[in-house]
Amino acid sequence: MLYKRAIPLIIVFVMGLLAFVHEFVPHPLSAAFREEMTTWFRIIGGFGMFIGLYSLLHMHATRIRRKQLGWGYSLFVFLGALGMIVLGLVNEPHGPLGSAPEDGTVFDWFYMNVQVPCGATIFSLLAFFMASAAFRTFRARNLDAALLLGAAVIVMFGRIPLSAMISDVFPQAADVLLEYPNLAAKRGILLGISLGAISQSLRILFGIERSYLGGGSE
Amino acid sequence: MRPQAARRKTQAVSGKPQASSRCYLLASGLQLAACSLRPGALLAATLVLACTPLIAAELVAPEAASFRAYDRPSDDGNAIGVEWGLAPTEGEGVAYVLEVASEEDYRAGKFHTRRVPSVAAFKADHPEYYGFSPALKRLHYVHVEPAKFYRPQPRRIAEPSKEEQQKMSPTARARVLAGVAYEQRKERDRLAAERRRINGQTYYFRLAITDGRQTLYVSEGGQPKVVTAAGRPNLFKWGKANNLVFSVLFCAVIAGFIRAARRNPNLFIRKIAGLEAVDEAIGRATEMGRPIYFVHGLGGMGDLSTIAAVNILARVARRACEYDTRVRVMNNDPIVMAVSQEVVKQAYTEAGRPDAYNPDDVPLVAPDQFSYAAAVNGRMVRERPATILMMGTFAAESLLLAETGASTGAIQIAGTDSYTQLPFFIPTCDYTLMGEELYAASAYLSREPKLLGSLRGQDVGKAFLMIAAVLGTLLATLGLHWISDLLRAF
Amino acid sequence: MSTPEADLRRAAIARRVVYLLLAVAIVATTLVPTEMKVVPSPLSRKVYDRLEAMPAGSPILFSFDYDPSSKEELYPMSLALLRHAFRRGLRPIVMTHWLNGVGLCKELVERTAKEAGKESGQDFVFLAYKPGGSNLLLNMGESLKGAFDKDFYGKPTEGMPALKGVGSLRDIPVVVGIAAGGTTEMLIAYGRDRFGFDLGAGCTAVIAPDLYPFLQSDQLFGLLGGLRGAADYETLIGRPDTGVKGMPAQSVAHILIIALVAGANVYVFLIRRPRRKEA
Amino acid sequence: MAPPSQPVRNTRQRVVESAVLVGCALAFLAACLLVRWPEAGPKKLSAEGLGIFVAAGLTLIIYSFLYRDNPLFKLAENLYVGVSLGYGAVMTWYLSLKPEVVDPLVFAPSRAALLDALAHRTVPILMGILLLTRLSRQHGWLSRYAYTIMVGWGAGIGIPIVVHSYILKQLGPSVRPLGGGFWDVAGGLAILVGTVTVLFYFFFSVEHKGPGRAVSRVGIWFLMLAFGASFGYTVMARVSLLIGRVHFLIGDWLGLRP
Repeated sequence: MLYKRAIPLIIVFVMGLLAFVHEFVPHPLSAAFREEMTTWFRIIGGFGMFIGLYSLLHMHATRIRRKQLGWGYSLFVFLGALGMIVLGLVNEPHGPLGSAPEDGTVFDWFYMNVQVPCGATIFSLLAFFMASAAFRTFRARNLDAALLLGAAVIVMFGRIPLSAMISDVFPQAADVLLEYPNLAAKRGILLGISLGAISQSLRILFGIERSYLGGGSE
Repeated sequence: MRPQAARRKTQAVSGKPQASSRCYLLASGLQLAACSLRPGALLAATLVLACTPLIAAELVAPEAASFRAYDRPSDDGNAIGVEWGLAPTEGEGVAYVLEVASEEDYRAGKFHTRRVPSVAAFKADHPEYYGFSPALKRLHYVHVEPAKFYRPQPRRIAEPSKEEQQKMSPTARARVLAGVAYEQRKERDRLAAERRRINGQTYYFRLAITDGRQTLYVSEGGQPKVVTAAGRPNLFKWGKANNLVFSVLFCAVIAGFIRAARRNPNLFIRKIAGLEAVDEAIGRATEMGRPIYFVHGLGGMGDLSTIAAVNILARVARRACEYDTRVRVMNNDPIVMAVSQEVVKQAYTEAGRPDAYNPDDVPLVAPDQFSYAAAVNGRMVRERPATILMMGTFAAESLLLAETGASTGAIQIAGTDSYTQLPFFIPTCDYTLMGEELYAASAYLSREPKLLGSLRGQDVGKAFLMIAAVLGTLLATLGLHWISDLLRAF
Repeated sequence: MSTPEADLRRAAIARRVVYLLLAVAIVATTLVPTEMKVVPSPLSRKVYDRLEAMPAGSPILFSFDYDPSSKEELYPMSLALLRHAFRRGLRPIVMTHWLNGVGLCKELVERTAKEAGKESGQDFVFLAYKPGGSNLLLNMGESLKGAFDKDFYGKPTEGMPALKGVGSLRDIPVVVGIAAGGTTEMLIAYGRDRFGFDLGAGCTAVIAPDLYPFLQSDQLFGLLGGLRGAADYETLIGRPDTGVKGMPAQSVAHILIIALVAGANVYVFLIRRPRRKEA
Repeated sequence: MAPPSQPVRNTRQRVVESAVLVGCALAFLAACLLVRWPEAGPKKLSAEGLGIFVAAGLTLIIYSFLYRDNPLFKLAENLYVGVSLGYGAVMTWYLSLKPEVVDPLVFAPSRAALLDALAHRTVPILMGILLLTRLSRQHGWLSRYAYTIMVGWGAGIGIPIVVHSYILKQLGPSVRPLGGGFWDVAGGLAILVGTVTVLFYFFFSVEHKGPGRAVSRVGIWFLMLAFGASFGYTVMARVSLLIGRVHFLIGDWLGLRP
């Protein structure tokens, strides 16, 4: 158990303490320590990316192997991913060990004409869902919801150029709403979240919070 | 440490480098607390400044004793601080010329010069190093980085010309360019080390006051006064002292409350309005004899919001089982599903009805975001539950869920820490647990020391922030910048 | 109580009518060539003024942290900012913290550089992407050429004319972060507050209200909010493009949605509810 | 990804729908040819032109979801997920793993450069490999050593940075003197009252009764106005995305825009 649980927790505490203390020390050694550590994390980050990508592909692979619901579509995920990886590594002028694929390669063509339009369009669907929800379910059921919808209308009308043509009062109303009540409430929320973040960091340092460890058996 | 003595110690010509710089700083730090509390001292200082008459033409040098040089505190040792008192004859045309020389140049009598206008460069301009005491307004101050006067010589790195590069094959060219880049990086590191070495040496300073026509040296015993200093790396940034104190105190408060919560689980937490709304909604579902839907968010078991959702689920399941109403729990994460099944089974056994538990009531509906929302919507429309509870972390799909839920006429209660989705839950749901309310509900129900302690500890932090804001504004409006200076972040 | 199937069908029809209404509103306004005068908001003007005040040849770091999902909202303002930087003769250093945004960033830089006749490595440098997020910023704060030893095209950054005099983030006077997520807060805490550069922000309209506390505390010197921010900036640099062209449709869509929300609420509270009380 | 409610489909409806689908496909092809045809006969289809057709086709397929979730939509969505995955993997290789691991070690320009790279990079590369063990069931715990260092550093450096940038710097403007004209004082007071009441709303150690209840009510009003502003801006954001896609379809694909 020692090397599976105790030592990692000690590493977290020591590393956290060093990171905390070095923030207050102006000595060149502390700047060198920070540069070395951040260089490490920059390199480890690349491996971290692969874990994310691998686990996603693994999920789709098991879905295909077990013929679970919608496995046919997972096949397309696989085809899309493997196709892009092969095209990316072919990268004819430079080859896999040259610089990244540039304009005019088939890899770039697929990015510009498949990934970009799909990504942009899927997110634009939300405009339709919002319009229908606005009509069917956004009700000023109590004072709070009424205030919310009122402020929303002021901002929505104030931020379009059309309203400025009618009179300056609308953009100014939107600005006042954003620069006073919105600013005050968002600052209150930000302070609350920050205190929460500090207490979570503290719990991690002292090993009270261990959920991030994960990684197989206890 | 005798702060008063440190200030009056006159600096001998070849005195050892300014050893008392640390205690000087300490002195000004202590003075900050002492004199700014006494408004009287503030008034006295402004009076003295106001009534210094501007003597025409005749140039007078500042007082020799006030001309001093020392290592700048709270820095990496690359700068020397030089300060001197205000001269009676200061004004637009009048400027100071600071002369800097290294060991060899000083013996050869060669000095680098730096012009400082007499209306600028006050010591009070650098609170992160020297604090806020009003005395600093009556001292001129300049940072000097010797490496800017004595630049290290960069070495030329041979680079292949454009034509040579054309002739090489791509891989050869890449290798050569990488070699050149490596050499250049080594040269850059060498120069940086060289600059640190240069900054670390001892330097000699002389000061003169001039108005274009006359130049007058600050002299002591007929000779222009020479002071020496050397930059040294320091171990603590005094400007960040408030950050350190706040961090350590706040962490101590949190740790303290967590330990207290371990000993006494029913630490006080106020009633959470949202939980009453949940109980009423369960009552309504019982009257109408229709099921309750509990919809998990997208978070995994590690997220605070999912832990909160599971704690609330435990209470809902027990209460519903007592009123003999079915609870269906919608999941999108296998681990969260397993935990939820365990929680519901345990709640049913506690309520004395272990047989009522059916694993199909806690299904894994769909893995990813939009298909999860669509699948849950399909079930909601077909089964028309009386009450829908949505707890956890939500993203864009919150709109799809809330819209369909509302259109089936069910009572909806949402609880999420995703602040971007709250604007959509509030107008569609009957009650919404906002941000930290969700964590508070979870701590209120589970009485878990980690959650309870953090919540109460954070409350102490919030209390401090509230008081600091109100008191700070009040004092600042009255002209006392004590709190504003204390909270300054450098 | 009507049968679930009837409710179902009525809801489905109502939903699709609203979808159609929105689609028609936007398509019609896009087809009809209407000009709409855009009065730039004070916050957009502050970003413009800051770039105008920079001397020619000074380096400026652009961090385009978005991916295809927010391209329609953030690409127009990024285009206007880069055009302005090249016109001012600044030395843009372009990077992104979002892996899937590298292609968009590359196309944007190459397009504006070709438009302004600028050469990579000489007048600007495209560093593209490195993982690490806040750690990458801390690394760049100590040594920019250490963090990115090569640019996107594989050329070493050491000795590159575009990076002359730029050892680390401390040597860059102005940074502009275009964010679709939380990168603005990261640029403030791990960048601006430590290395002292002036930070301007552009972001999707979803995040804009959350950044106002940082504007008042001068941690941000200006903000471009959503497509309206892009329209403001295009008007300021006098090159109307997608941002300004989108404003008529934006106005019509907003009015439609306001009508939907207000109309539905008025119908429910003033018309239907009193009748239920009488029955 | 079915839309909110899934109407039950009988055979008659299935026939109508497939007819509509074929009709739409033909209309799409006709539009593509029409757009390219009039320019002095069938011009050779450039890669860029083909790209616009594919992009327009995918955009319309995804919008078909608004009518009903259909296999074409699921196909396009999963193809998108796959292509993004592939793009992410390739770019991670070219922009991170190759320049940080392969180039300095395998293609080191000189012995000194190689030794320098080994000195600075061996430990992080080993830790990166340790990180990969997380994928295996029984060796997963080895990955903890890489995680703990990163999580420890993040938590440790996070505390002073959050205190500095999100607490002290944000408190700065809250402790400024209330000065200037009436509106400046009123504005400053409004922000102070707003911040304090919102903080009090999220305060759980005191019962919200009597004065506490009034303060938290005011806090809720400020929160509602703030969420209203976010609501309005989010509508603006989503509408802009739709406008962008419509500009693409009408402008770049059909070339109708003036």
